[in-house]
Amino acid sequence: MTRPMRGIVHTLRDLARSRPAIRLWMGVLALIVLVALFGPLMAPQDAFAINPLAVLQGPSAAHPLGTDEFGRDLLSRLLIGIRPTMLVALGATAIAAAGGTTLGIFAAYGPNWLGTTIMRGVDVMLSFPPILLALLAVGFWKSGVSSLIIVIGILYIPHFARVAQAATLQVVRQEFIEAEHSMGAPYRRVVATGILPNILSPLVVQATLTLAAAILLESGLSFLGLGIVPPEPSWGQMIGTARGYLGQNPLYVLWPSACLALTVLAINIIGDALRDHLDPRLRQV
Amino acid sequence: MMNLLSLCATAALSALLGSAALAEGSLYFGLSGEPRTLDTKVNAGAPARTIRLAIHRGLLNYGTTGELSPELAESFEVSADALSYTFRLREAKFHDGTPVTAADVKATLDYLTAEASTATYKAELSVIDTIATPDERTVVITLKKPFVPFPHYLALPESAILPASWIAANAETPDAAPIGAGPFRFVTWERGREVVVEKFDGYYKPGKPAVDEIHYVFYGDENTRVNAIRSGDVDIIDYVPWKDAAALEQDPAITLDSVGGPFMMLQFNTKEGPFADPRVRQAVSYAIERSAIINTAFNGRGTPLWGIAVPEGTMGWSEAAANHFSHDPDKAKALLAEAGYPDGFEARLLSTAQYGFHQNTAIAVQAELAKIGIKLTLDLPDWAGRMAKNTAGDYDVLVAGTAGDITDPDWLSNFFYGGETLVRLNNSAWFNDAEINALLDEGRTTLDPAKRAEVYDRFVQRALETSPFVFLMWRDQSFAVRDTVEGFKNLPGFLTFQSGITVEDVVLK
Amino acid sequence: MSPLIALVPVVLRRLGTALLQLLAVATLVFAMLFLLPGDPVMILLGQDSNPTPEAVAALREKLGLDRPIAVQYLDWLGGVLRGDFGRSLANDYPVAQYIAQTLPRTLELAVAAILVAVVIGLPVGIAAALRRGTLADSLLTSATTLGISVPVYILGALLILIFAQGLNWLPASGYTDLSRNALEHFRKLVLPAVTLGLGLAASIARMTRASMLEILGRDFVRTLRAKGMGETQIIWQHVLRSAAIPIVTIVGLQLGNLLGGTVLVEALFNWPGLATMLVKAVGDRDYPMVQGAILTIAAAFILINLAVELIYSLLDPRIRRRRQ
Amino acid sequence: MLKIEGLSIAFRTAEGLRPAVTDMSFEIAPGEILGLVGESGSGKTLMSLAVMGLLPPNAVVTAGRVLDQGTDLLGLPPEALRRRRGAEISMIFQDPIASLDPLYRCGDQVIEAILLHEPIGRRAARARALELFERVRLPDPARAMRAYPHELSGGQCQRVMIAMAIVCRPRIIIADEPTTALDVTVQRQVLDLLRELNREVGAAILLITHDLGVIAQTADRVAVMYQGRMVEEARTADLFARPQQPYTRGLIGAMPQGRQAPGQGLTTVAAAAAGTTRAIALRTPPDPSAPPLLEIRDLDKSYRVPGGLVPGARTVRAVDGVSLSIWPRETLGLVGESGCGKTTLSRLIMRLSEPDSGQMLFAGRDITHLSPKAMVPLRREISMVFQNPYGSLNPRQTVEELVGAPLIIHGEGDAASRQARVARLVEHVGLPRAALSRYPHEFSGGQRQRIVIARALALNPRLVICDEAVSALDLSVQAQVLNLLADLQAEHDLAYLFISHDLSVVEHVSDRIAVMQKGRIVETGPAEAIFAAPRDPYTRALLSAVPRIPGQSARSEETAR
Repeated sequence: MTRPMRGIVHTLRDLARSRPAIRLWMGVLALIVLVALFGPLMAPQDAFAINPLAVLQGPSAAHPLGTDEFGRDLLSRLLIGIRPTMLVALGATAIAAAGGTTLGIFAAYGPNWLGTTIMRGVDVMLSFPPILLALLAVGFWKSGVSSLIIVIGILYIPHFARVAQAATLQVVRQEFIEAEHSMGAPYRRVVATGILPNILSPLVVQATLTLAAAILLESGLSFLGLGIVPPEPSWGQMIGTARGYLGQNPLYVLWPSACLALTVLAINIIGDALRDHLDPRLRQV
Repeated sequence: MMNLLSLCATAALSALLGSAALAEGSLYFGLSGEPRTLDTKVNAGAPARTIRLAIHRGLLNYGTTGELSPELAESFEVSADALSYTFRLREAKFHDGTPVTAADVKATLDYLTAEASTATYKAELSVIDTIATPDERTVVITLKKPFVPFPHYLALPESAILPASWIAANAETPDAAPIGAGPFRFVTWERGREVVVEKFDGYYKPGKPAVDEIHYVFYGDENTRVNAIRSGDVDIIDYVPWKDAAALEQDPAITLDSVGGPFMMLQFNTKEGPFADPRVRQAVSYAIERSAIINTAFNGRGTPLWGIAVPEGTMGWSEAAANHFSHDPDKAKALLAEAGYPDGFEARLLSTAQYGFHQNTAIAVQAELAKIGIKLTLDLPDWAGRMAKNTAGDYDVLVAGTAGDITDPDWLSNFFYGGETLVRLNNSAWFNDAEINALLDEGRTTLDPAKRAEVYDRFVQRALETSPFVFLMWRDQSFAVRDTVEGFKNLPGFLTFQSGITVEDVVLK
Repeated sequence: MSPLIALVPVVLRRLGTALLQLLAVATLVFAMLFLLPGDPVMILLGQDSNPTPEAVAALREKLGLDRPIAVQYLDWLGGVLRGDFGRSLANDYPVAQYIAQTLPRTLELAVAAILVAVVIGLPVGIAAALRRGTLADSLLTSATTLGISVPVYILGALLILIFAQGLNWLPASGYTDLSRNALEHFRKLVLPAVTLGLGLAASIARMTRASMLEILGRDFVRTLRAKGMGETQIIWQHVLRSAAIPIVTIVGLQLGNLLGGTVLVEALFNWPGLATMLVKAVGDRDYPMVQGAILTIAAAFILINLAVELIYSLLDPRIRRRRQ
Repeated sequence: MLKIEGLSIAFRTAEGLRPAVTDMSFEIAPGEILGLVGESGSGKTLMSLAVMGLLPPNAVVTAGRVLDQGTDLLGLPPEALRRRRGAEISMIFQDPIASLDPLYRCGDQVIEAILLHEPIGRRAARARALELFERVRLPDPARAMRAYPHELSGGQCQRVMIAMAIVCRPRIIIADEPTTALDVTVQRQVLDLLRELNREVGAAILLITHDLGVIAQTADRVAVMYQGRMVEEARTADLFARPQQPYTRGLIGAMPQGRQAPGQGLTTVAAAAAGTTRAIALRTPPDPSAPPLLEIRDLDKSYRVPGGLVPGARTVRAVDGVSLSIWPRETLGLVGESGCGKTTLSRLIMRLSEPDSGQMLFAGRDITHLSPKAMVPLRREISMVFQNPYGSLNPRQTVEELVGAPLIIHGEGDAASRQARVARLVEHVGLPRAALSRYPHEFSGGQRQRIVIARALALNPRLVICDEAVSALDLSVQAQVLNLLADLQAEHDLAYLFISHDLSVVEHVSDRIAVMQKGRIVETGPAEAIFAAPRDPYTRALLSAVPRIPGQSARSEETAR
């Protein structure tokens, strides 16, 4: 796996070199990741300390971004709230990528009947609206980071499976796969060295899309009260709650919304650039 | 493309016209949810009651003052032994034009108490022994044993009188189009959207109702509900979210009608874990600063409760009992230590993510109890999930918010009467205290008000000792009413959920 | 042979597959529902009282919930095959009727949203593609990226704040029957449709741009230029027609996704559609309602996808031939 | 008529202008066909696009003029230039199917071209288009009018393109590799058509190609381009008879002409520049009395082709009763046009797909139904060189990994010995040692094919199947690879199954030749015999279609000198 990782790092470096504007967004994303890693250390105050005497205040010296309905410090909650969001997004994307890629490769490289079965199953899963499936699934599991990761991860498996299947079909048609077979290479080797590294770029692009979608889905579920269990904050949940306090403290909804939109924006922009970068047709024109 | 253009044109035109009322004489009532059913015998929640109180009337109901008011019964008499009740019916008509007769009353009560009945108040009404109908307008009900709160149970919306013919036709299909003797006639129930009722000209109160029709529109989301009244989509909303109360108060076109009535409390699993010990439950009561909940989950709109949720001025209330507890973390810690938990413990707190105030109460309680070392993890399923766990006793602590059903102190039975079965919504799981059960039984059957008051004083003392609940606060319960509406009234105390009856007085300006 | 007639066997075969898919969906939903904690009976029996265990048992028997799950499933499936979706556990109302009332509203919202999306997204995408690499392109592209990055509920809340409460131009929420008051009906449709449509417009614009660029790079465009055709005619007569194929696909897919994807917007605007009904039914553990609703959504999704494929093959003569 | 003066074109890059065409000058007279020949990347297509005013946005003309009857086309406003395109200058492209709009009927596309430039009614335009379709000899012109491009063959599409190009009687026609995507017999027809029309219409044709044979057969004069510059211009016959420049000489020498003489390789550009010839190793000739290495008996393979929307699939017999034998150290050439079943046959031999019936014996052993596992050891004996050196190398692996792959798969030796062997192999095929750690995209096509050959030789096979192994390479590179293959055959006693559609190449390398048509072998025999006296009519048609360059003897004289 070190080679694909190195490949990704190289690609990102090339990308940053060829498009200066992307560097800015990579910086934004790096900052967000940094906050996700060290947010709890950066939080100026206890994000869970309730202060009934200072609820829904605007920005002040004590609370640079103001307070929420429990009088908790919004800045601290914002800094902490990114972590479950990112954990869910990354975890779900990892599950979706692993599961979907495996299924997709089997569907395209395995026997015909298996491919048909897998792709029909994928169609079935796609015909469920994701948020409703999540609604049901989160309902019978305990809500929380781990179940969200699993549920959202499973939800996006079909998307990855489709991408992986299409990409694998293209790769399998190429002569170097034929060459491997003609040398007597076992399937294991063909998948590991022939297929996987060569379908990586569409998968990376799909991963950025899934990452963004998972963040939005997590926030949507949290918005419906099915996401992260309070008092643990997450951005989506903060937005959902803050929507009710638009009248009392308009900035309350602004901070998490802006942060969320910025994160998704950064991921989407980098994803777009990656796609352009990895797709030689688009690079030429 | 054309569609969008016409949309834009529509929007622009409407902007010019402003949002005028849709039809003269129509009242739009925004409800906090869609009733699952309009079946009269089941208490299906506040929205269902609100609609049913427009369609149905009982022998008695709670009137605008909060007192029992004679409705289909002009008057009633109680025999000296309190076993026989004689009701005198007034001249009233059902919506199908037939008169309300003694036979209808008998049929209704038989229907509610039938063996297979799923009526919510079947147990209470089953105290009825016989029903006699000496003439068309007279009903004599004999009880098996004295039951002082009996008229109160008859006054509940669930005891509304139905036509005998309707019962004969629809006993098995209670969701059939309802027919009652109330001020409004049922028109349609468009699922997912609204129930429409229209003025019933044959209503027995002269000059009422003054409104041609009422649309009960369902707004499950509280923010949407508030938006609806602020933008004039509806005229009244129930269950005003506490966080929006202040803003609605400031709105010149809207009046906020608030009463203190329902209360918030914690229920406990009294069989397993630390909370089986009354001292731990008392420690919880001492540990929670009530204002922390009121100010955060209810935006300051409530009154602290430091004893048992007995309303002031009713039996069982006393200054001392009402201030039995106080915010005293040291005492709470001492009690914990006494119970064998000097360093606190971990437990589960069940609430629901579906209703903001339930969830926020849980968050505040969690924060408060953390201060004495009780670490609670929140369990926040949806309402149905919470109900299932509640009735299965699958919790350590549970946030509950409710009100008594009737204004008679017997409402306490519903909460404190113990038993071995678990299908109990409002009781702390497995709580069963013989002394409390005996006192509740005594209270029901004691005729003399002075003696009865004494019984309830003793009950309150015992309840404080055993503390199966920790009462947190009286919460304000509000309706928001646009100024075009006159005559709607939020009934005081527990009756706030029956305020829907006052739509018969509503006049639109 | 007319292409439409030639498609009949394909459609029939696809419909057969669709039925199998629906069966899988139904089974999956049924299994998930019974794993969901919560008991419909407890909810049915009322709010503020303590039902007796006998009453609980009686109601359970009456609703048939005491039977083995497999029996309940087969029973339900048999009903569905006969076109009977069963009745709501809560109030005995026919599920099919519920769906008949709510589905058109969701469809209306979805179609209106798509219209908004196409009307905004298509010109933006074309404009961006034709100005590739210019400042206008990067501005438009950034705007579309922003469009898909903002959660729909933030957008919706913002629109309510501005247009309903601030300017008081449009109602914040609700639904009025077309027959009762057409003007009011459309006034109430505007905000939810725009809220949903803006996000979609962003993805349609991106798709249009990418598709246009792809086609512009094809060999035949060079031929058209060599023929002496002007750029405008090349774009409108040839490039757009080729680019339309993937765009039609994405619009169709979005319509399919929208049927279940309106949940948040329906909640936000109190739009009494299928999604609202479904969420409520889940809350009430009203099993027949949930199954009916999800089955309907899945069926609509599959049908729309099928329709998209057919349109696709009608648009593209190559696929008409190539597909099995 | 058309006069190019000092034309220079450059690409705009981040590092500044990178010249692609430098100081090109030539002219074409009406009725004349000027062949512009050059290898890939020589700038010939860019030049033609400049004439049409269709340069890609990142290319600019840095100097020069393009004069059409005295008007500098480069200076015309876009609208004026547009009006000339199609009417006065038209163009024919390489890939005819991709060059037509897939969504419009062929007839409509031609009608559209007429209506763009002439004020006549649609009905008249339709009549004219139909007439043209007849003139370019499309079979069933009425059907072709209604057909979508994908419903016609490549050759038919090219006729449509030609019809479209001549429809407004242009004075100049630019044909950019018009026959490269076509089979040789079709190529012949298209070229004949071009010539014929040229005579009728009297246009000046600029014929751009990499194929010297096509030039020789069609052009009146030839201009040779190399690295963006024009190296030589002459009348066609003169050029082939007396090439002046070393590059031209190398190019002509690199063309396979007739049988390979023992020990004598093809001339390469480098060799021509150095004035030397390239010798190849002498090999031990095959022994026809020995048992054959590979023997194929009555092999059948058919597969189902989906029949479009119409229900029911067609069955295509891709390999139909094929019998062949290959002896050790022998080269068997398998020749046939695209879709004749050559590749299916090679896949069957490699056991990459299963035959329906028949038998295959390798070194006397029946391998027809060996299990994949039992087949593994045999894969050391047979290896394969593929057509597309871009596609047959995994782009994510280094040369060391690529060439070492067979060793790893067959568990040959330890890491150190493998490394040493890979290094030797790489050197053996003429690549520098430094190549080991690089990735395929860092190499040119010819170098990549060397990597493929190194990989094929890694396990010392006895039989190498070369499936269109040199078809994708430029002429000069093709010569190098053919020379390399010959060297390796001598050194390792290899037998080759050499599959190609290019008759000159097959003739050059093969001892014996099998001609395949529609899944069947129509003729087999020694190479000389087949080329001297083809018996089968298909073989004859094939041979007559091959473009020959005049003065074949000139080449031999040149190299012999």
